[in-house]
Amino acid sequence: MRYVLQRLAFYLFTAWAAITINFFVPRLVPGDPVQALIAKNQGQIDTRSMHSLYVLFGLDKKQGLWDQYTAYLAQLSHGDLGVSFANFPTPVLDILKSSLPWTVGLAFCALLISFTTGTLLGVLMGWWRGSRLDSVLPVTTFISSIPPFWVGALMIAVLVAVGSSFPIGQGYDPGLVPGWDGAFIGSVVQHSLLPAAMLVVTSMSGWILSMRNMMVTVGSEDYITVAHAKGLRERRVMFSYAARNALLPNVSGFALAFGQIVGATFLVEIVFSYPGIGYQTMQAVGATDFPLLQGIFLVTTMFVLVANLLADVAYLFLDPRTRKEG
Amino acid sequence: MTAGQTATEGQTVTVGQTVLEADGLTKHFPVGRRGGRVVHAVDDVTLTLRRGRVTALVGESGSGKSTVARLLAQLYPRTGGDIRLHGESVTVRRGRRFRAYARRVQMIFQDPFASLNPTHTIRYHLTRALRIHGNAGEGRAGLEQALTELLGKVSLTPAERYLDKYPHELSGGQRQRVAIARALAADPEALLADEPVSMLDVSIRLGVLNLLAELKERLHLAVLYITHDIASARYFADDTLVMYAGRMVEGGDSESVTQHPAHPYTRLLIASAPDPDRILGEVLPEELNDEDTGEPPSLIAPPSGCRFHPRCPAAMERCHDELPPRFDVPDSGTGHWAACWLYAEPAAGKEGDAA
Amino acid sequence: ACGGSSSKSGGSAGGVLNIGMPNGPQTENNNPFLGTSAGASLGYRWMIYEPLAMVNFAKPAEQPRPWLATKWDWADNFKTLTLTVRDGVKFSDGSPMTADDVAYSFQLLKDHAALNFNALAIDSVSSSGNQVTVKFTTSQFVTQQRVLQTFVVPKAIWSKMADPATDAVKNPVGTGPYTLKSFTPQTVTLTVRKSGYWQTAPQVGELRYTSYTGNDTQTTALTTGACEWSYVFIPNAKQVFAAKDPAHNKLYFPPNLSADGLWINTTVKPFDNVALRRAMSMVINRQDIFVQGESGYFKPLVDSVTGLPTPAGDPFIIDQYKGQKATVDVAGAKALLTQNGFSFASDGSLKDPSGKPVSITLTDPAGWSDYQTILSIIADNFKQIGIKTSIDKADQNAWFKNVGSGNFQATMHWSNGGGTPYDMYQNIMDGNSLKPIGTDSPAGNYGRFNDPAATKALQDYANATDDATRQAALATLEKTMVEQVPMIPTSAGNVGAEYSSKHWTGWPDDSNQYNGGQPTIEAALDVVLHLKPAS
Amino acid sequence: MSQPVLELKGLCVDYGLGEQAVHAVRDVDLVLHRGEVLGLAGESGSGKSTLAYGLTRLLPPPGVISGGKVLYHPREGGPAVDVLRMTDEQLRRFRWAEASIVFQGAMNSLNPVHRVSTQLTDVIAAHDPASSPSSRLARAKELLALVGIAADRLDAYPHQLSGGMRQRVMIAMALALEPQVVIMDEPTTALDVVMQRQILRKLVELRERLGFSVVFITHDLSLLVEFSDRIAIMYGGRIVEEAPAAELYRDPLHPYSDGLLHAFPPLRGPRRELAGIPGSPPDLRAMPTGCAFHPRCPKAFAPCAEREPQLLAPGPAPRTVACWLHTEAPPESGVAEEAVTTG
Amino acid sequence: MKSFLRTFLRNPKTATGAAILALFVLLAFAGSALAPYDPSARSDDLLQPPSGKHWFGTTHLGQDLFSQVLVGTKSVMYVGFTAGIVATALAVIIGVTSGYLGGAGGETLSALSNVFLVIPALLLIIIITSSVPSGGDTLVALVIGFTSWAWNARVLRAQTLSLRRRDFVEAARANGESTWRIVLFELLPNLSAVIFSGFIGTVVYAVLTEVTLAFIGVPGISAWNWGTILYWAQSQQALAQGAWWWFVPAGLAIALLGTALSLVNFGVDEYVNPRLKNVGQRHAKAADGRPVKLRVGFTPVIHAPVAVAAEEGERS
Ligand SMILES: Nc1ncnc2c1ncn2[C@@H]1O[C@H](COP(=O)(O)OP(=O)(O)OP(=O)(O)O)[C@@H](O)[C@H]1O
Ligand SMILES: Nc1ncnc2c1ncn2[C@@H]1O[C@H](COP(=O)(O)OP(=O)(O)OP(=O)(O)O)[C@@H](O)[C@H]1O
Ligand SMILES: [Mg+2]
Ligand SMILES: [Mg+2]
Repeated sequence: MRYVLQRLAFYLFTAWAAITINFFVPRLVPGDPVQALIAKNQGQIDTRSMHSLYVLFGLDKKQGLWDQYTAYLAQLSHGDLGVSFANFPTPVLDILKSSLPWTVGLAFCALLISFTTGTLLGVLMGWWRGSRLDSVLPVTTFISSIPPFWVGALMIAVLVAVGSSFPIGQGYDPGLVPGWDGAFIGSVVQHSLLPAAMLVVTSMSGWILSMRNMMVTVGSEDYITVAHAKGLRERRVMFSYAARNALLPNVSGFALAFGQIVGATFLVEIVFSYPGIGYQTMQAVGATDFPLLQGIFLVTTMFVLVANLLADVAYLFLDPRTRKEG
Repeated sequence: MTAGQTATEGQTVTVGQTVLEADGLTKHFPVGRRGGRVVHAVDDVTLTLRRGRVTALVGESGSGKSTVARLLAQLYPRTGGDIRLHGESVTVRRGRRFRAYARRVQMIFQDPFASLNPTHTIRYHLTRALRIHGNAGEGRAGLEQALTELLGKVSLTPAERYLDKYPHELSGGQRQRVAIARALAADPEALLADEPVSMLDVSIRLGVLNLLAELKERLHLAVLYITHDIASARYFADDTLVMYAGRMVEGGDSESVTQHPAHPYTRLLIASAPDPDRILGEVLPEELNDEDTGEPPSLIAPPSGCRFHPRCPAAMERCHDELPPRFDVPDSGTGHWAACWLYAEPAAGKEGDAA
Repeated sequence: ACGGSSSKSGGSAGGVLNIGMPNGPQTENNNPFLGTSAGASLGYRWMIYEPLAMVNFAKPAEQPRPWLATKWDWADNFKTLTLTVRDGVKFSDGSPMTADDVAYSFQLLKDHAALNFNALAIDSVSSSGNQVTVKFTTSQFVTQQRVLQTFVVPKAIWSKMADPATDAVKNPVGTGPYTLKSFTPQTVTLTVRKSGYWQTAPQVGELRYTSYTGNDTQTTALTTGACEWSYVFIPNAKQVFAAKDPAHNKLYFPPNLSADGLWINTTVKPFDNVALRRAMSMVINRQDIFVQGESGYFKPLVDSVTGLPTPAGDPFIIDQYKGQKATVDVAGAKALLTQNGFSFASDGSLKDPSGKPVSITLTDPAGWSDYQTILSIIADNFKQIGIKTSIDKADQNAWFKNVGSGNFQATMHWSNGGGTPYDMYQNIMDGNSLKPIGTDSPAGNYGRFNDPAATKALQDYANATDDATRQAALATLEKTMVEQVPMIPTSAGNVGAEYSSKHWTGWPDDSNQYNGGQPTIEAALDVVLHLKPAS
Repeated sequence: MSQPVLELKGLCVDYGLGEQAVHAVRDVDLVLHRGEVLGLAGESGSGKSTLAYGLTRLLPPPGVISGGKVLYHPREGGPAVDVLRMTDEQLRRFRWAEASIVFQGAMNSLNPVHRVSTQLTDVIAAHDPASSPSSRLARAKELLALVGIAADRLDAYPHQLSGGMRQRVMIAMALALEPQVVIMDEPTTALDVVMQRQILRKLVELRERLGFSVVFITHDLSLLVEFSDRIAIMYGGRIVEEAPAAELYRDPLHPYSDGLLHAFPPLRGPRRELAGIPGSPPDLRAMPTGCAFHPRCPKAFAPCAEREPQLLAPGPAPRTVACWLHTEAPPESGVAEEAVTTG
Repeated sequence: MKSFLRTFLRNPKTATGAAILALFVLLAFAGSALAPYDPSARSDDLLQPPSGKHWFGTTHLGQDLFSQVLVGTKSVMYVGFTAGIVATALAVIIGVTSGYLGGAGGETLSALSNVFLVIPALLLIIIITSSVPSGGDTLVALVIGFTSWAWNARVLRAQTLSLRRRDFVEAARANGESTWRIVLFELLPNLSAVIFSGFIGTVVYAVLTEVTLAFIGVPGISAWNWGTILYWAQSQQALAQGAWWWFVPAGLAIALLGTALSLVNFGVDEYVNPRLKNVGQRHAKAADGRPVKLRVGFTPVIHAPVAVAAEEGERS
């Protein structure tokens, strides 16, 4: 119990620290959202409109940074993330609600696929090390050294060049109305294939490598030999004994990767014009949209923390040795 | 056989002179995260190390032997009790005073594979040890000579063959010798040897032990020899102390303790030691006739009274409640004592000699 | 290739027109007055709400056509506007539009500065019968087109809103030919009103606005035909887009009366020297900028010495400058410089009259690749007269701040535009907007140009009561532009579009410039009403 | 003598292949009889573990078995089978059901993430898939009771048990399928003497009850002498002497056995002079010619450096030794009569 | 260290990686001198495919892409290695101290690195580089360095915690070594492989980050690096125009550098964990040339086949 409380205190502290940093850092940026909005519309919005925008965003009244900070914290405590500038007057929460599912859907599926296949491949490669499977390793290493956006852009170009009708942007076909129907889901899946494939391909080698190395390490533990000596089926030795024990570092890696989802997908979302939170971040940075940026930061921070919490819990389940504290 | 009066000519040291004393030494390790619970690793340990004598400390695994050594080396702060060097109480943690203490009291670690830094050569290890304690001599040549001398002391000759090797390039016995050499570099008066041979192979073991015995003789060192191999304690130590669950339970000269163990635990220990002669038709000692000799106790909540009482075949009412003080064991003259209620009555002779 | 599941496909009466903008996911906001709304970003606000008059953006000098107002009269030196409101116009909820609604719409702008995106200086509004009178505190000569673009919203609905400035108007009701059918962050669909539109209903049955997440997806959609109408910069558009289907894929990019160009900080030595600025203007290769920087179409070439884009600006160019083009003249520039005390070192580098070498830092935000390309070209051009040039890729926000407060040497920047050259010139050289260096100058004149004659001419132009005064003022302004080079215009702003005539015809084109083509401006309504199914 | 269960014939085990190969076990002949405890001793690196792992084919790479046979005599009678020729599936069936193995560190032999019960039952499930989970659990309880551990520890994880308990769990597990052969590789070196004796007593007792044979490996000779029936001494990958425990203790023939016995200080009786064995174990990559022990042997003489002595019976007694002191001297060297001293 | 390098370069993977890396280091220093053209200079060869004149082709402004790639190496390497050094130094200082000190100080430092792990680094980098646009490559490198040390610090802390109680550290202490000497001379050498591997990892990360930042048009990065080339290619939609040569070389250069660093890292990994060494050896050849399959749990038997009949005869 003490352990749990301690973890909780740690998470609270981290959350507070992250929120504070997330509050102050965007404000270091010079300029303001009105100018950014004008810049975005290069010449389409007149300098005359500026005043109306300042009034609109409530920026005509000056407020000290500290007051803003306390106001922000107060607002947060009510679950209110404020109103986006660039999408005025839409609440940040709404924007997050509409963009988060895309990122989580895409990145989480990709992460899951890459993690499971990578880990599985790593298990197999570590177990049957030296087999032909091992030759996959240098290839995946090479691929993972390539910037993902580059692969993405090339993929798009090749597909366009060969005249494929494969969708290469957006979240779904423009004609569809989102809903839980087959056409929409099919379209969403189809649209996410490429970006997901790219995320998977470029991140898999890490999983493979760490899992393989752990398998090799665990493979020489005595209990593996004992398991063999017990005459257990090889598959059981491989999965229930070796992989089960080798999995632990990958689990914390998974949690960490889960936390970094936004950072990791953001370029992919830009290259594939995927309407997720990474894309939204880029827009928010460009528009100096503090409320939105803060909201995004908050969400990512929560992601990392929740992911870490899950990893802690998973560790408790996976490794009985950690359970003795408590 | 005991307490050899072999003071070398020209030296003023008196063999038998007290070097290091521990009085009521206690160490509790906190466990858990900030909880009030502690491991009673060492409780009320009193011992004396004398010049030119080897004192063995035996006892089962986890009974606190290493902790005693580390306390004596001032590597752990103690929870209670006192450590006296030449009669003077010392408590040092780091800095110059710690060095001054380390110059006189050196420790040899249990595991020669772990106690040498794999990234440094033997020369580095020994040079550091010499430098720290100002025994490196004058200039390069002086250092070289000091190193050669040092390796000579532990019979690693010629020195050049070993100086520039890395620990992993040496055999276990050689490594253990380097570890001893490092301790000797400080030119200490007391040597705390924590299971110096347990990791070594049978044929190498003997060499290291003989070396220790020889060093004791030659340099008049006070040696604490920690082991759980009682037979070797019988052979190399002048005195033997027995620990059980953090407490001293018996002590005296080695021959009496090993041949006429007084405390039931010591008897169990000695009876348990493998003995090839048994197959030659000897009856099993009565301590081993019980089905199960029990598990070592928890040190977080140690048994009340005598800590051995839950496993003791001779346990009495009193053992359960009262901590036994040291009692002299009657029939052997040379300071043989046991912390056992069996010896409280003057006429406890019939229990005294079971082996 | 044309996405359409439920409705009839394009190309037949009642079919679908696919419109796209590269603006990313939208949030549901149909408030026509808010520039941040989806309606503004994608342009569909013009299909739901209508203006008082229809301006031809391709030919801004033309008189606007009556729309919700049948007649308008300016009086009191353009300080009083009397509007005659069209009869028989119904909002999409069936209620009739009255003068009251028009008056209310102006009143909204007056009451809510946040909604007044054209910063109209409204003094008072009144209505009687079908007449609405709006009084202004300043002359609206130069902003008359903006005034007439004011949306008319139903008073009955809007007056009930708690705060019209932050209301997202989930169910927009306007007089326009279309109503909102569905909204998703990616796609907004509008259907034509079944009945009650005050003029002939458009033939396009459904407008489908897709907000693409970036220029490249938008471009791909255009090239594949998934999108038929858009406004996006396509590098090498002729090859990438037009050549894909030469018969139908069209680039229509008429300029408007605004100019992009190199703004020079005229207070920084040696750029306060007119001769130097003129020489710089003489070596900038506008053709290269047009071809390489603007892909040969996007921002039309400005080569009139007055900086006015043609043909939009043709009616305003004074006789003296008619047909005078800015051409590259390196020798002339060098001669001009040497005549004015500049000298060239042996390695060809330029020295100012005080003997200091001339160097310049060009700056623009890092992410703006078109401007960055242009800066590269300009840097190369300046090398020819020995100016040492470096390019600073700034952060957008920092750049904004620096430009606004005059902390720069030269930068590519746009100018305002409007129905007359006034907006552009005022933005470039109005001494009234002059702010000291270090103070933000939101209204323009980033170059800190200060010529009282020009300032006066601007005032005269805006407030004159007669055309002769205006003409004189214009001449002064153009002369200032040519002789003092407060800014070096290189390209024009545009009101263009990429479109496909495969399914729908009737688009404006270079031979029939009945309006601009951009799907997000008022002209879009005009265009949609012109469209007919391709046979 | 009773029936053999396991016969090793000329077993050779290498680490690595070709030129690089280290011959860790060379040409070992050994017979394990039904119901006996065969002790295997020798100093560190002499190949004891390699032998144990090799005969069950559990050596990790780069270990390979480069020759010989391991004949197993099934309890039902029938022809002996060569473990080295079994297919993977046969081997899998053979393991644990016929021969189980207890490794040195119980700490590392139990999978830290599985409960004791899981680890006990999965071995039953693997060999008897038809058994019901409840019967397996019942058997697991029975097994724990056998080694004196309360049934409530079934749900414990290995880290929750003390070292001695873990070791006992391993022994219980080794007996789960009532195998014919139990191989124990230094099962007690990590334990203190009290615990060690406890466990070994249990083992001896169970052996008497269940009748399996034990191969007991350690380098602690005094332990072996006390607990085993027969002892084989290994040196440099070979067996150099094999004899009933008492005889070996009383009268070691090979100088190396003699040295080993004199390296232990005895706990009781008169203090005797300890000699130890000079020198260090041979480098398996560069084995001395002839008898591998000759560079360290106090009694080495001419033929020792040249020819390798065979493991032969020096006399009528059921014991063998590989030493020129006790066997016929090779015909080409003429110092035989001098060599034969004791018998 | 000597043995480290020796083991290191004997590994073919590492040797290849080191060779490629050496080439890039050379280009970083000599790239500008070797470039045939000024990378910014325009020419009349607009958007030309690779040719003898322009090995990698030209941009929409007629700039020589080969020269851009060559000149761009310097910035990439500079940022990568500077950030690597900064992050590694921070990781070592914070990780090792927090591991060795323990107690409240150690916990605080560990909490600090956890906070840094949680902060979305890439976004932070974008914002900071945006707000100080004049910082140039050094600022970019520093910011990357300052935001990417946390993971390594955690790894080092864990390693230090396990080393701290090792006997040789205790032995050094018992011998009278001072704390700083223990940290510098006893702990650090044992952590060197982990540190080095963390360093390589950070360099890869920094290179990818810098390229990414340049690619999305974050200012303050030197005029020419591989990311800016890609930025231009992307903003001109080079691939849509068919100008693959604009896009491919820079990306390949990044991949090559990344691969080289990963290969070097393999070597370090194998050095740190000897079990990973030679694990590839699965198909070996017996003395008589027969292939032998090495497997865990099923030791191969390689003696010559003996007739079954002979075996039967030997029974009993
Ligand atoms: N740093 C520590 N923190 C908590 N408990 C400790 C610590 N060090 C030792 N202990 C506990 O103190 C007790 C005595 O340990 P110690 O190492 O002194 O035993 P030992 O007699 O040397 O055993 P062995 O023969 O196995 O070396 C054990 O129960 C051990 O778990
Ligand atoms: N993987 C390997 N590669 C090469 N040689 C090895 C390998 N594993 C073991 N050896 C060598 O094989 C020999 C026999 O080792 P083995 O483990 O069988 O000895 P042991 O008698 O069990 O020793 P101990 O008493 O220390 O357990 C040793 O000399 C060892 O160095
Ligand atoms: Mg100890
Ligand atoms: Mg072994």
